[in-house]
Amino acid sequence: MAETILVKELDIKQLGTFSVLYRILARDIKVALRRQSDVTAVFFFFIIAASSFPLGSGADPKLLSAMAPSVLWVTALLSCMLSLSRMYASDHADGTLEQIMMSNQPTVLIVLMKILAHWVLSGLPLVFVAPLIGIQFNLSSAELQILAVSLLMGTLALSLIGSIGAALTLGIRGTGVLIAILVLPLYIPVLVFGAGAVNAVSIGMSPNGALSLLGAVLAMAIVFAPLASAAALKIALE
Amino acid sequence: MAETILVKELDIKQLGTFSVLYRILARDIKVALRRQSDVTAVFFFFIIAASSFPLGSGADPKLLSAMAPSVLWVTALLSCMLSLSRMYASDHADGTLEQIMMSNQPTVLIVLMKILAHWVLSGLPLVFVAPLIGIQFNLSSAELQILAVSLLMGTLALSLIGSIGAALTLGIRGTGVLIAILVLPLYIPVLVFGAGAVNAVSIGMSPNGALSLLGAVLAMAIVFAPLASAAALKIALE
Amino acid sequence: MGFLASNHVLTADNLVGVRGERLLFEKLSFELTNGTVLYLQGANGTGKTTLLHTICGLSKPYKGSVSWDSENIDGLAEEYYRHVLYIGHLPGIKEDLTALENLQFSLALTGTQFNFSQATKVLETLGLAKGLNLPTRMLSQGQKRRVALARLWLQNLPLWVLDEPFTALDAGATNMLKQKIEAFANTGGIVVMTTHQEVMMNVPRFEQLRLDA
Amino acid sequence: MGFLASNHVLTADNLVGVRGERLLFEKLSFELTNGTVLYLQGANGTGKTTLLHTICGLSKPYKGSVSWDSENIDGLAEEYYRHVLYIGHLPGIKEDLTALENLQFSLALTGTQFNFSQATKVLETLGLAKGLNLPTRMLSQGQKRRVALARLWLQNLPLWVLDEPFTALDAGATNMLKQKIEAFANTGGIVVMTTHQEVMMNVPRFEQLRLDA
Amino acid sequence: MKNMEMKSGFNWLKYASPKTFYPLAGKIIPWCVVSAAVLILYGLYVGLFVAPTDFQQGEGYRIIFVHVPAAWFSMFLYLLMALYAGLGLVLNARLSYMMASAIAPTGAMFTLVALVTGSLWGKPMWGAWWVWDARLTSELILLFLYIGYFSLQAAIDDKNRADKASAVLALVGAINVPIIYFSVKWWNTLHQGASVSLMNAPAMAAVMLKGMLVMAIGFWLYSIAVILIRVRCEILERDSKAAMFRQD
Ligand code: HEM
Ligand SMILES: Nc1ncnc2c1ncn2[C@@H]1O[C@H](COP(=O)(O)OP(=O)(O)OP(=O)(O)O)[C@@H](O)[C@H]1O
Ligand SMILES: Nc1ncnc2c1ncn2[C@@H]1O[C@H](COP(=O)(O)OP(=O)(O)OP(=O)(O)O)[C@@H](O)[C@H]1O
Ligand SMILES: [Mg+2]
Ligand SMILES: [Mg+2]
Repeated sequence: MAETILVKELDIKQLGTFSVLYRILARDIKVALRRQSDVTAVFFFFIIAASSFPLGSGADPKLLSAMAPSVLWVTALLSCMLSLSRMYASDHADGTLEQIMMSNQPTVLIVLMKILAHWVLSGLPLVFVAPLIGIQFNLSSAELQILAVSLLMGTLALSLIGSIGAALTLGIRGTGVLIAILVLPLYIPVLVFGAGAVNAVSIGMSPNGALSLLGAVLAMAIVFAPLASAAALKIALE
Repeated sequence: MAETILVKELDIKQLGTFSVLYRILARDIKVALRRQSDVTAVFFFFIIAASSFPLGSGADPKLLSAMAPSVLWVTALLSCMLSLSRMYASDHADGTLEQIMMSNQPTVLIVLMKILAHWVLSGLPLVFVAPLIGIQFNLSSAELQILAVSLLMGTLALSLIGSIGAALTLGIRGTGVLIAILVLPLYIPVLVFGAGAVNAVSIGMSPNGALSLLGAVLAMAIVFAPLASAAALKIALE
Repeated sequence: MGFLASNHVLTADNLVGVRGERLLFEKLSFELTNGTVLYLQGANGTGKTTLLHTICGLSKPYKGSVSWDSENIDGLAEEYYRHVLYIGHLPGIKEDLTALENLQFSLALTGTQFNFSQATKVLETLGLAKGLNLPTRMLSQGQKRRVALARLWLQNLPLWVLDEPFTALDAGATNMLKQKIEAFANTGGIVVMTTHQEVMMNVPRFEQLRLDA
Repeated sequence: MGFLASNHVLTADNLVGVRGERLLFEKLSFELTNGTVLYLQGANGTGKTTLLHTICGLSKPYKGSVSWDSENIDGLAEEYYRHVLYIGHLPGIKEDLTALENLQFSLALTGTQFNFSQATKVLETLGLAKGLNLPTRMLSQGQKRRVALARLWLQNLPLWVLDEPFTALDAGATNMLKQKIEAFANTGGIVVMTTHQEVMMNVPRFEQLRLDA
Repeated sequence: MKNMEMKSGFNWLKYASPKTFYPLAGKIIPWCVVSAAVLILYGLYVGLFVAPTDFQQGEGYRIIFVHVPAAWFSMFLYLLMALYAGLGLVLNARLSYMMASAIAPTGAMFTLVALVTGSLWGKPMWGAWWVWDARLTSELILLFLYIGYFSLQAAIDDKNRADKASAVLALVGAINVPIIYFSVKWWNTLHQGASVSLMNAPAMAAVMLKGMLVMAIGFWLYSIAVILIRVRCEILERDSKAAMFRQD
């Protein structure tokens, strides 16, 4: 074989915190885009699942538009949740997680990047399709608008909170369903305020109260979820 | 170390087809019971997801009982689907699937056993809880009865059809959501007839038509799903 | 000759192996009879695993055929698998089950009755006395491999296909396995195996095949 | 002495290792300075992997402590990881990414800038010229290991912790890796490693530690 | 004996090899493109200018000339795709798989066109973009089946495996299409169909029928052209990859 390369011949530069974090975000998104199916999948799951509710309940348009806020919000929540198991599992299975925990950057920051990547890939797209599906359920344009706003804030909170569940269930078989159980109760405030905002508009009230409570939940999640996830990851590796 | 044992000293007996198939069923159930979380998980997912619909849609009892058949059936469908990725994935990851394909029994029969195990662990429990949840949604006792019957037949069909999706997506990342996309359109007839039977009772009609169509779908699934799954598994291993 | 009721032949006829769009081996033919160990050699990525999969019927060859007792294995299907014991890169054990439970299942798949006391004895011989009732996830890398390899001591099949069986084994276990393979070939078994370690086996026929270009 | 700006010491002080309810090692103390290779030996399941995890701070020791330059690694956290390169049983590569993309990410985690042409050169040296742009899932077992090991050629960290680095490598690759480890120790690096193969290394200080009872 | 028959009897198998298929397809494509363009333009002319205005629906109904043929082809192409997929599995013919995967995008495109034109038409007709009617719903699910087919193919790197796995899916989906169609119809018995009372005026119907048939044949030729072009690209791509590997 060929000659050995010595480190001293190499030109090695150090990266700053920012570049390291950027790399982590970029890699997660790249992996997902590489298999385009992953990105499109959450998206289509949302569309397909939301469309199957009318199939289960004859086609009464009044019933449909009354069901719509809860159906769309619960479906968004389930779609985000479905993709949670992907958040750390593959890094754990192939040993990358050990590398991540042994990185020279604080684990909390790295975790935050992974959460952001998850949101960009699975939460954000829903903000854009949900209104389209809303049209099928005969929602008014005011309702559609608040639906999008509440999902924008809500899905980020879902990714943050979900990350804790994903980290806690790492390395455990049948993870998908177990995460669901851990995470669904934590998701309830997000659901109540998110769907609540849309319901408020439907009955002609102001959505501002529900939205600001949703904002408060989001703020708390931003502060605590990365800490809790980092701790859970450390435990999972021991 | 110790002495080598020769095969000729051993007392080796052959097993019949039936015992082999029984072992496969027994093992899958044993693995699941060993980590109890798996069995209870589908169960709790169903309960939590079904209960979150009322949270998303203020508490109007009329709306709730009108939503109930579709919500309960769609949730049952999603719970069964969530546990699909577990069906063959762990056998694939640890090499057991190669052993299964190299068994001296026809792959179709082995696949059928694995499907049965999946149904016993994830479909069957729903038949028992769904009526309990139905009470929360104000369903009448006639509706509850048909709900249970339609779920009994329907969940078996879901496990059968789902097996095809699980086998096709084997060894692919982000499987959970991909399975969902492949399988949900195939689930639609089961959903339409299953929820249709309950809806028929709600409006005072006979559910027999829907149930017998559900039976026909089930019969087709029993014939074709194991064949398709076995073919898909073979392809996944190549 | 030995414990096998009858004589067997494994034949490869003009095999061509392709992975992705890459040609790995071409016009590969051989015939293995009772007592032969075929030792596949070759650098990483030259197609050893691919060839073993082909011999097991897990992948179809691009061209050519594999026969068992002069019948194409495609046609034989389960009939062929009544004769083959394959242990690949992956150990094929469930981490949630104990060593004994894992063996019971593996044996059932090839239709062999599980005998609790025999299996216990074999696992003890293999140095797993302490781990018998632990879920295998609590075993070390090498101990997991030993559980997978225990099948070699418990089944009576005439063809063994082994992909790097010595991986993760310490010196003691390596030695036991080597002796086991020799004993098997001496009683008429056929073995196809790969390994990156140097091996020399004391068997009726020892054939080497290099897959390097 | 060598390329390292400063001298380092890795100290283990009275380590006790317990897995499940089983005592693996006890009162283990050592001190490794620049140029030392510590070669951990022991049968399967004697605690080699457990000890390496402890040295990396991935598991906490039951008792005792590990220090780097006389500071407990618990307190150092990321500061310590700026100095350690760990390659475990699992290769730590994403099967969907190519070899180059995987390396880029691994380097970023320890804060090293990725240099495309250097990485390409190293992968070519390691015999992966053909697979540079394939997702690593299409590589053979040994080729995947090579991708993981390429980090050794691309990073400049003073402590290497290697768990069975020779697994799945063919003779050529084994040899290259051995030379690389020797070169590293000779320029002042510290290495802690395990392997079931026999090794003798030509380095300033070669220490062996058996974990057998 | 069997082999002998194969050699003498089935001449068409010659065209099942990508090598002979490639130039043949190259010759067919230009003809299809030209005649598709001519027929579609003529069909649009008939639809937009020759056909008289409908007294009930005004000009809006003219969308039918695109909508109906697109809906026909969305279903027909799915079945055709499944047929090729099945042939691929049975004969293990690479060309068959390539045909199947080349048909999918066109099929999905027609499904989308039927959905979009339908809902554009639905707004003025029913006052809503979408109603959960049997026909509409089963068309939507057909789109999902196509999407499943794409997603599976995109998710598998190994071409060989992607071909076979998605072929299995296409076949299973094909069994399911009629089931969906009838299940949704059954479920929705109360709801009235979306039929338009065009057929009471026979004179008008003849023009309509002519327009739709011309459009349909145009769509058919268009599909052939696009599918063949896609298959040719696929052949080239797989060939160049193979060549790349053979070099080193
Ligand atoms: C998104 C909405 C729509 C979808 C998905 C859709 C779908 C379809 C499909 C699949 C067919 C072919 C069915 C068959 O041949 O049996 C069809 C035919 C047809 N559609 Fe639509 N459609 C939609 C909206 C509409 C609207 C709004 C109208 C007019 C009021 C309409 C009028 C027709 C007519 C006249 C035919 C031909 C009927 C026949 O040949 O039996 N469609 N549509
Ligand atoms: N899924 C796959 N798709 C495409 N190519 C593959 C795939 N798996 C393996 N290959 C390629 O096939 C070749 C042979 O792989 P194989 O696993 O048979 O090698 P091997 O001889 O067993 O190597 P090793 O000693 O590293 O185990 C490799 O060059 C690899 O790149
Ligand atoms: N998760 C776990 N829980 C409990 N015990 C464990 C766990 N993992 C390993 N063990 C036990 O700890 C002991 C040491 O395991 P370790 O992996 O450190 O061994 P090793 O020396 O690396 O062996 P090998 O050479 O096989 O890799 C083993 O006896 C094993 O049974
Ligand atoms: Mg190999
Ligand atoms: Mg170890």
